[in-house]
Amino acid sequence: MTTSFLATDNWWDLRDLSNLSGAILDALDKIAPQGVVYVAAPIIGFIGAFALFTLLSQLFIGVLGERKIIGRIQSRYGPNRVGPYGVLQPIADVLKLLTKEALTPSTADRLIMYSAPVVFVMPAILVWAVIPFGPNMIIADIPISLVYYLAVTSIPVLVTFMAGWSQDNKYSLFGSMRVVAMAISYEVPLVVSLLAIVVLTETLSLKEMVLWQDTYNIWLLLVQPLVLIIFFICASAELNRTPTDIAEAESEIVAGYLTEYSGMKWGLFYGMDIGYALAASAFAATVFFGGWTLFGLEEWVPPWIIFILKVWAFYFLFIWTRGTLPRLRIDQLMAFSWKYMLPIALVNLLVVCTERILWTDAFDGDKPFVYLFAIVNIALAIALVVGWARFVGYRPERTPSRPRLVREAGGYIPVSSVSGEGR
Amino acid sequence: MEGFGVTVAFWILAAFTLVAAAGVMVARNLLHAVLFLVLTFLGIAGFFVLLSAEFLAMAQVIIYVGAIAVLILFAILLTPRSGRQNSETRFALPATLLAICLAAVFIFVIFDADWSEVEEDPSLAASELGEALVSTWVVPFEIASVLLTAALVGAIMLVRSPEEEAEDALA
Amino acid sequence: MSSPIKSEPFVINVGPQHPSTHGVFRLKVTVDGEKVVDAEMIIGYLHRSMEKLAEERTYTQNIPFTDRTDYLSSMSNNLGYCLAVEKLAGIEVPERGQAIRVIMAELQRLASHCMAVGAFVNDTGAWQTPIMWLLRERERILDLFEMTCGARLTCNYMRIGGVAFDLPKDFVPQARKLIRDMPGFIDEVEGLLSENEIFVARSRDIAVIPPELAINASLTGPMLRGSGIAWDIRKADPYCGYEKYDFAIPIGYRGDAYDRFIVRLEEMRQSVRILEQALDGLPGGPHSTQVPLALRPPAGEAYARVEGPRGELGYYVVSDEGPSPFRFHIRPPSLINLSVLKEMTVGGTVADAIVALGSVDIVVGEIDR
Amino acid sequence: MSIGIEHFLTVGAILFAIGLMVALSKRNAVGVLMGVELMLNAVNLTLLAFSRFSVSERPITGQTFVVFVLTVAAAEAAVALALAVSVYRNRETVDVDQINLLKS
Repeated sequence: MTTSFLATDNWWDLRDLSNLSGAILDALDKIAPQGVVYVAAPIIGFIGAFALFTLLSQLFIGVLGERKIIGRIQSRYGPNRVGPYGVLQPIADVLKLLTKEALTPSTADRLIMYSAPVVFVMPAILVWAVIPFGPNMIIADIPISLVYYLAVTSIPVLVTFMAGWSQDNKYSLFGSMRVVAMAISYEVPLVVSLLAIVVLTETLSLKEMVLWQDTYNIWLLLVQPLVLIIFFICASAELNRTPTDIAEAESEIVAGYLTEYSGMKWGLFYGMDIGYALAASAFAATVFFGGWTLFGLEEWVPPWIIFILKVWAFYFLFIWTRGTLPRLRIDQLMAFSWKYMLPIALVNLLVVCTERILWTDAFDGDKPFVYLFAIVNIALAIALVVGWARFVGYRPERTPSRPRLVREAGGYIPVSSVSGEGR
Repeated sequence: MEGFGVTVAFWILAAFTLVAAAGVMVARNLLHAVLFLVLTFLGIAGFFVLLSAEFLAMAQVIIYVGAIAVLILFAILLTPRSGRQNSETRFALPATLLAICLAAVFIFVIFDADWSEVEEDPSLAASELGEALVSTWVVPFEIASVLLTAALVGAIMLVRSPEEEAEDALA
Repeated sequence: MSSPIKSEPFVINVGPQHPSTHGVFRLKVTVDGEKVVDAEMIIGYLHRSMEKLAEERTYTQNIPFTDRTDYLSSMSNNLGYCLAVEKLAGIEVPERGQAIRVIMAELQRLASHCMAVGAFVNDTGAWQTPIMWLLRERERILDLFEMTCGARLTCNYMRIGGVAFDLPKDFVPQARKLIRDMPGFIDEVEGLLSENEIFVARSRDIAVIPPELAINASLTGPMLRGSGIAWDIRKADPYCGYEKYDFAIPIGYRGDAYDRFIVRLEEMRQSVRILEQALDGLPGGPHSTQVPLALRPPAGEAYARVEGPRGELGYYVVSDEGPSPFRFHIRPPSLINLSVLKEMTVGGTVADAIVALGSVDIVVGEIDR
Repeated sequence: MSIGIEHFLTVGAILFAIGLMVALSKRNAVGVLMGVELMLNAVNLTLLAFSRFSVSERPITGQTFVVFVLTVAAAEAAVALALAVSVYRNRETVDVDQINLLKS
């Protein structure tokens, strides 16, 4: 390992929790029959990654934090009645959902409708297997974890379709048709843009990417700003977060594919939506924000705490856009994916490939060239985004954003007429 | 392949995949059949992992579960409700017989042949696959990309409605 | 080869229970994919027979009914009804009463436009933030109403011959504070939305009403002005001394949903201007003339119209010298503005239909009465 | 008990047979397509089994073939589904028994 990580191998060194789990597993191996360890290891990993981090984050950052922050954005208090500062609100919500009757329409396809929320939970848990919380804190350190992430996060699309179709409700069917069309469109620029990262770092492993960023002392956010933007937009589209939440567009199709769900069946969808958003944040924190490293600070502060804070910070972006932006229409979203993001991602990929070849062949992989590439890529990102927007921008007949003013009541005043007061 | 884990995993996967594949045959509702098909794809991906082709397993999930299954579902939704049952034509019985005969022949051949096996895992990394694709197999690779483009264009041309064609002719 | 078959027509009921119908209104949309091919309005879920009920009550007792037609602009409704009865009975309103009426009507316009803009932006999918901001300011206006007459929504403040009570002592300073903050606040909303690329993409060129259609469908209010027609009852047929105030009529360019949005925002600015002038020139004297409780206007008919927040709000009263109106009719602007909904929605997508509906700014209580 | 190449090939053979059965007997064009997809998957499994177990200089070849099969499967699915939609639009059916314009 190339990192200068200082954690010792002592089980009590909480800077690396894998020491603790390793100690537990070693002890178990001695006393328990053979094979138990194989069962125990994923369970410990699950408890560590999912139960301790994801569930708590989901409840207190995803549910409470999101509602609090959106409350602040909307100049109101968030939940503040249950417990001090409302911290027990998520638990009250869960209790309420559990005691609520889960209605099923009589014409629904019961098997699919009941299994959809359950199947929806599974990928949300599976994603966390490859997220590196620390140098050794990965449940499954597989060499192709980036592809694994993409594969696992493509399953929910199918589940939302199952959910929407099974209810025999027109709103749900509409919602799931939209999800399917949109998710396929957004998968393409997402994969193409992430390919640029893979070309640059020459690895498919998330852990190796963190180590790459640590080696070159720069976050990929700076080397590949365009990819971060595309990733963020595509992730919001696949997660149905607000600028792109056409699948559950409340003002149009009531709740989209969740219309007939109630009680904890709905609660699973809601909770796991947050789980996926957290997973996307974790992925972004790993790939773009240096994962568990923080320029040497990880030697003193437990790296998993740094990582979790980064995840929450990125999750804030999701909350922020949700509280600010209106929703796009489906044809606009599709056009945005195919006409804007895909060409930009392709150009970016081309440039990164060129840089990579130059770097390997002409510059012998020298470290300072990464900084040169960073400058070039930031300039390229700005130029591409601005230039492309100018080139194929959404240009309706541009009328001013202030109305004309007239003094006297009268008939129709054509736009060309100069009688208006105008500003 | 030795080992308790591998053996158990194989039998579980085999049962899972084949039952799901049989589900595609027997499901009465076309949408249920598609969901069984997805389970089959996932089982196959599990086999790929077992055969130490992790990259292809993930590609299988992305392409089959994430794209092809979704595409099939979309096509079903575009056709009417009446076309959503998964019934058989009058060829059902001959087809079944043919399939059973074929499977019997295959299995006989498989167990009769003397396979030369390597025991150690060749453990191929994803980068080796990439290198093979752009060195030895670069011509088929390019042809495949042309095929994909052709399929893309063809699919778009096929589903265009006459109104859209008229609009494009005007434009 | 037979002619190509379209995909199945798909009928979606938007409403009567739907998040964006602003009440119990039903829109039966026939869609082909995402495209709307037909739209049918079904109204009457909130019918309370107000016009008939009013024939059984005295003229003064009818004022609370007018609160409950358009519950988002009760002051304007009060005003329209009182003007009609005053016209019928030939009653003069003192200067102060008229000024207070103008202040209240303009505050009501501000409050109603806050709601209209907020709900419209909510329909485009902004997750509650703009409406929360706008409701915050609306609360302050409603506080002023509560301070004056004790009610926030259904004010029942105007009386035949003036207003029910004089303004409370600290109304004027509070109102001045409000109108001092208001322009900055409108700028804030404008900064959030007017140049927002997504909002513009969602509302520009959506639900366009050409000027001919707007006139032929007898649209009024921001809907008409959004299509570029300079028409405002306050200018065309002044009442309550509106001719004394200096203000302008904002008109749009193309008649799309975005134009209606900017026209509403600009109307809020103009209302602030009128409020400033009205508060500065608030005359003394009585706030109301004495009118007999059992008013029996001479036989005849009267139609009075005011520029409500949604358009021309007309009240038609016929008297047969009895203590209650012989015939009582309301011209609700929402209903008539809604009549072009089909023209606005057909050809667009479902999402556009919702935006079109939001840009009409309907109040179902007024449509069904 | 050890798992050898026979086991994987057997699973592949049975899967192929089921796929063939589905493809030959289904009335719905989309059902036929699903059968073809099953067969392609069976072939993929077989190819990978050979790639893993055979004695070869270049074991990667099997994986390469799988990549091509995946590509062809994607292209085939796109075109076949477009055909199904197009046939439905023109003939109002996706029943393969009734798509018989060429029959005299």
